[in-house]
Amino acid sequence: MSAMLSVRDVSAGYGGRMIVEGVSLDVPAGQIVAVIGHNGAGKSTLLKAVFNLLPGRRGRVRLGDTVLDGLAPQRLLAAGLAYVPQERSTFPKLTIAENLRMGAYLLDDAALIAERTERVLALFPALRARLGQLAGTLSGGEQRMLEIARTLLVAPRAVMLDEPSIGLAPKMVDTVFDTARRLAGQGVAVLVVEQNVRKVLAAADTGIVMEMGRIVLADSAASLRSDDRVARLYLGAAGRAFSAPAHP
Amino acid sequence: MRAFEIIGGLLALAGLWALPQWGELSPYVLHIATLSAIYAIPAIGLNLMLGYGGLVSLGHAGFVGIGGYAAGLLMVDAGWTFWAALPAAMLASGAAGALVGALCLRLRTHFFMIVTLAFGLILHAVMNNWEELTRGPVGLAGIPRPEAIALFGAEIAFRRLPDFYRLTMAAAMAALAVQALIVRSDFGRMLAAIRQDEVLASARGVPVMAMKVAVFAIGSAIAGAGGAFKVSFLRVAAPASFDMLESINIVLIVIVGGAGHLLGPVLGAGLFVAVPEALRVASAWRLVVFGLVLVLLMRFAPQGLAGLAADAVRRLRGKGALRAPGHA
Amino acid sequence: MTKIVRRAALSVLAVGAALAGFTPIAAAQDRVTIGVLTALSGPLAAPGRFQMNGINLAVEDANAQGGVEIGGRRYQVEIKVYDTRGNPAEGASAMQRLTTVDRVPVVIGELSSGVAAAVAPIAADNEVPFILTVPTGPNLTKANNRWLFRVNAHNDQLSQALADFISRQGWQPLAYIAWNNDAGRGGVQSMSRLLPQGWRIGYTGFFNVGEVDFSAHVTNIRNAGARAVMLFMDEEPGSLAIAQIKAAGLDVQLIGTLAMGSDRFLRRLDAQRLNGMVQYNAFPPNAAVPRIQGFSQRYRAKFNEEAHGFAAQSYDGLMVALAALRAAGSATDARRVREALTRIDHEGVTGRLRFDAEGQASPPVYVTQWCADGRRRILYPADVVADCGAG
Amino acid sequence: MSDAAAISLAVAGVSKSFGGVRALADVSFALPGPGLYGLIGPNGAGKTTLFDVIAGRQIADAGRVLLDGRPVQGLRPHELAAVGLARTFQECRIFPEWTCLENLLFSLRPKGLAGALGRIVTRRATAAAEAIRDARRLLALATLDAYADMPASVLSFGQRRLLEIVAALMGRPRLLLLDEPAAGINPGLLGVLADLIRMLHAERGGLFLIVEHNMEFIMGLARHIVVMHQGAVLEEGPPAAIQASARVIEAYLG
Amino acid sequence: MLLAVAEQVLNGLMLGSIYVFVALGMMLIYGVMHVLNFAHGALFMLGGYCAHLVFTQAIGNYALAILAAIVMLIAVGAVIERTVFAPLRDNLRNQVIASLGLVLFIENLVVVLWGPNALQFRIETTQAVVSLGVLRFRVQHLLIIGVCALCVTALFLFLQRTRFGTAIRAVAQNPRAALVVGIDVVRVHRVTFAISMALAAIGGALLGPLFLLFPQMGDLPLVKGLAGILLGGMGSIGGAVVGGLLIGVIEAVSTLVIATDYRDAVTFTAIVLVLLLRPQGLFGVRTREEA
Repeated sequence: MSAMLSVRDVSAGYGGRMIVEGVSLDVPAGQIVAVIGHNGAGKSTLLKAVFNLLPGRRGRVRLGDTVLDGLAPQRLLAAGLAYVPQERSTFPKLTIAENLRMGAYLLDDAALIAERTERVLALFPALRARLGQLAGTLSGGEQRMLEIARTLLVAPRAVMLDEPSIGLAPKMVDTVFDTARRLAGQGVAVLVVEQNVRKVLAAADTGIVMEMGRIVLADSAASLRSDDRVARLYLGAAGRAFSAPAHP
Repeated sequence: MRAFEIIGGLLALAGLWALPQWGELSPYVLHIATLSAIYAIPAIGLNLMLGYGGLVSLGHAGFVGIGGYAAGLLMVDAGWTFWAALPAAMLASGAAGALVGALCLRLRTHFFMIVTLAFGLILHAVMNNWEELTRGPVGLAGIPRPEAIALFGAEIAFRRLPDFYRLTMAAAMAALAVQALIVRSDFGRMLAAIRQDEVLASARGVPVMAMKVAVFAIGSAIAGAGGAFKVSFLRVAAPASFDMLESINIVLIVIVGGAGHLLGPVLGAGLFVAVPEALRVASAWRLVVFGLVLVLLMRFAPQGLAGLAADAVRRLRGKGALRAPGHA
Repeated sequence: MTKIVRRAALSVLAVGAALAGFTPIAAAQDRVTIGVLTALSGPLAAPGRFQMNGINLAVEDANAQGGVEIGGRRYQVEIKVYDTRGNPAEGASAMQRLTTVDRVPVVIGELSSGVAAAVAPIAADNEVPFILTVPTGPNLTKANNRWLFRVNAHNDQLSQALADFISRQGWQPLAYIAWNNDAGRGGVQSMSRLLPQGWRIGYTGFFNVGEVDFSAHVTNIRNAGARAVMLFMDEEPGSLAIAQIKAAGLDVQLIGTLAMGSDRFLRRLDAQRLNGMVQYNAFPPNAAVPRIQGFSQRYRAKFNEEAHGFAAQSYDGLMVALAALRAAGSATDARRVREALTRIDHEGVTGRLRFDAEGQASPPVYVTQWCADGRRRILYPADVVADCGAG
Repeated sequence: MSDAAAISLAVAGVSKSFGGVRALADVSFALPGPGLYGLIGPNGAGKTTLFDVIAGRQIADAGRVLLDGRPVQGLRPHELAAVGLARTFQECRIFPEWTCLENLLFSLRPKGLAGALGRIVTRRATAAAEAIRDARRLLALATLDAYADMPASVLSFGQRRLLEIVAALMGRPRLLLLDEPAAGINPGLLGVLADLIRMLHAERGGLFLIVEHNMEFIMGLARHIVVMHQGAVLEEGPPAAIQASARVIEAYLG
Repeated sequence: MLLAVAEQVLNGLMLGSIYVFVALGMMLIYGVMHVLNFAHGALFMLGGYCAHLVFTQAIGNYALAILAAIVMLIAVGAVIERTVFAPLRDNLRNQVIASLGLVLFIENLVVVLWGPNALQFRIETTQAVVSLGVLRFRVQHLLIIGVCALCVTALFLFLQRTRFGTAIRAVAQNPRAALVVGIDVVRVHRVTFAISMALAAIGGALLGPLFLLFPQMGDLPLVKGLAGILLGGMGSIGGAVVGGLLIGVIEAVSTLVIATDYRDAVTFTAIVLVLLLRPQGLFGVRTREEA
């Protein structure tokens, strides 16, 4: 299986404390890979490490044939790797149009931008009607849409989503995962970190379980859904199931 | 370790007390030490507000000035003794602090900063312009040093520098002790709660506004005491002693010394008075160098001198467990 | 590691060497050091520059004549200059250092009356005489401080002649624009006290040091219908104030102080704008008096500008100090220097200087007026009245 | 402080706007006695705003909040805390510089300015041994016992959330407002969290009102649920009824 | 009286324009980098001195001298940004103290290099007096107001209409998100600092010829500019402009009725009152909680 996004032996942490240790994974084009795990298992840190936001990261990251190690975020984006962080990343006092324009910040070709914006708006019709509105007036779910839509303007080859469903009402959560599916449908490699295990495993092709900064289990999403351990640990079955504290 | 600190503290105290007796020590050194103590007192007041309460006031010198003028006028015009004028000065500054605090504490950080700066400017304008009361820019001259007192049969004449030095040193120590007591009291814990998270503190039942006004008043009262000592030391209360630059200097002392550290204001005041004095030989370059020293200090000792000292102590004791939380 | 240590050591040495460069290297010959307080920084640094010019010139003159002879030995004269920044506490520390570390026998200088009030008691504590050369607050020498002397005239002395002049001319209503500091407020107080009872004052406006826009005052003066405007400030804001008054087309008599003394001032303005302005002065640089002419020439030769009153006063301050040292016969005994000062009778460039019981000298005060060609005439006192070019 | 066994909360006609946007429009409901209550609704339905109004952080434009039948709208947060209200925050707030134990014990400090000024230079003798025992037990229940003496800043988000909840409970509140306690908590821990809340409620009594997005969690926990939609109450009732309500499904569950 | 008011309003607009130059520069840096730069007044002063240096020593053309001053100040600003402010990012308190250290450094360095006495910066062409009815103003007055309007318009268009300008606003609102969409945040910071320095240079070079150049000439505009920012509501360009102008006008007009020695006190009392009634400033919106 040829991977679009390939992560090898990545380790990272804050201030000398390792939170992710020696993680390797592959995301093929057109597929969704979901990373699940407890709080503090290092899922979000993994995405930040891949996107080169943490100093002192070790390991190698490749996108297609491009080696991404040591590139600044804007170079990563130019190479085709997009990242939607967990916390809000819209610009609340810019209009939606301006937010989209910022999504295409790295592009210079006006015609190309116009064409891609058109495509994106076709995909997210709800945004078209409100182009002149400030992004801050959108609901949380709509802002999440805008964030994802925005990344499409650079025509990424891979997208990383960090907890896209956090703080969203159930109805919106489904919409977000539908969007992720549509992304994959366009041939994009999608790496998603998520708390909502049930929903994300329903949408993903592959699931990866992280604990204490390492991968402990990787399998197809379908088989993980029926895995006892996963059910017990993450799908809300009863029992005192705390893993050891994340980082003492 | 506690015992080590206490013994060290006592030794330092004894050393400071005996300073005037050390051989042919120049009065200049005593003068500088006295001035440092006089700067340390309002800085301690501001440290309570800024370091422990998170209130960055840029008008502190105004409250030092209220105390200074209150004490000076009571002594010169009403013939009070220093000992009676001192508490009156603290009362005046404290009341003014409570009033100003109640007015401007509703404002958020930067707005609060600028509004306190505005109050500092207004107070300075009043000191400078209300000539009938304050004697205007030339200042209120003829303020006496504290009256001599008899202690165990020996007369302590504060007129003389060594005794005045001991008095201000004792006053600074007293302010330091009050600061330590407040910081460690229940009041101090509530203050610490406010500094960490105002919203949460309020939800936990801390009357945030009232606490802030209280700490503003206390900080101002301590500043007022500093003012009384300052005018008695200089024997003149002039508006130039309480201008905006002076307010900024006190903030500088607190932060350079290490805001939120008990000893920060003392270290800061020492540095602030001593470095420019040491640089007198540099003549016109003096303040150029001093400015550079400040920039470098902030760049390489962001926690201030007290933070630097704490780090050094921790390193000496070996591995430093956890970093002192907070105070960023 | 060693590299870092070496680099650190080198930089310490470099800084040390740099600092050492500022302190005079001790030489074989005997030296007497006079303490000087002035403002090298802060808002008073500009007048401080004139003060230092006068003092430096005095040192140069004294040493050119082989130094000063004290008790049968010749001493080279040196000065130790400390900055007070216009801050009372700074001044107090500087005075403490001069008198107890540097152990100078006499201190001269200072600009601000507020600083002087904090500094003078320290001179008294340490029993070192202190000679003021610029501050004009009348109360300074009335504080019963035996160690304080002043060579320059204070506000009441300065204002006396001009007040007479103004009242004779009938210039009322009179307006003031003054610095909101000791010089400005003190000047207004003295002048108002010395003008005849009930003299109409149309407007009094104070401005803070550093302010440069006088339009508000100009508007108010026009509204008050003032016939004359008196400016208590030094030449820098003064030039702006006059320019703004003239630009607004106000037809008023301008009245100034000695702080607006030199042709630096004139260079900022067209002579036309100054035409007719009267001012009190301690040192009319072009007067046909030998001591004045001599000083003016030496000053111009060294600094390439017209001599400033502050410079002349400060020159005299240092010369008076030297005369006292000479008379005391000691380069170290400050008590004897003080004694000598009380009896001093010095012919200075600003006039004959003797101190009264309060330590105040009474140098002559002049009233001068600017002519259309940018020169000055002397209107007062009667014995030196002179026409354009000799003021 | 009156008894936790007899507490009631009622909201009557509360409205609140921010710059023309109507966040709450005439919200009314009554929670008649102690128990576990849920408050759900889509994003932007006004749940947190309502919490802020009840807890005194926001002042309603109109309407009343009744605690034990007494109006308390307009009281400030610390005054409400004094009558037995505690809350947690959606964004999770703790005192990061203090240890977990100190975070809990702070809930017991003397409050009010008079009390504070009275203790301006004194420290209450170390907290009663009983209180410390209670605090340690709560920490153990929240699986935070290992962190009792560490600064709270070292905790992960989920752990902070647990700390926040037990710290709020430490003061034995009569009315506890929990804002999304399950957000950011591992699904695997949700059962434990629900047990913890249920147990502490059984032990200490009082009225717990819980804002939550996680349906499974809240349906299993609360005995009565209020559903908000677009700033108003859409439906009210026991979980089963809510799950069956067509209006709720239409507006929310989808 | 009406005449006097008109005169003072125009005067206030001129003074206010100077404050706007300072306020805008400080606001941009604060909004984008969260740096409260108290050295801005000293840099403003340095701009005036640089223009004077070039004008008297090199070219003698006012416009070119201003351009040269802009270039010089941008260079100085780049050094300061890289050595002081960038390393102290996210530490507002230390930045403030460091910037106060810079004030001492710059002002006293100017005293050492140029001397403490004021310099005259005379541009003959702008000394001319124009009459507006009975009122007379110097060309320089009108030049200041005009250039200020020009700069504000240009800045506004740049921020609203260009990609980089939008990126600057984006960084101000959400720097982490800016990183994610590929904006070079460091570059945005540097460009913002450069714009701010250019505004300071223009302001200093414009004020110099009207009055005098002296080492403390930036102190008052700094305080007033800061007040203007707050009056307008921190974080809004329009607010900084209106706030700065308003301060100028308030202080000029107030002198007609209140003694001038309380001029600054009056201005600041007005600000205190406004802030007490409207704590977020005239145009501010309450958004993020500031730590």
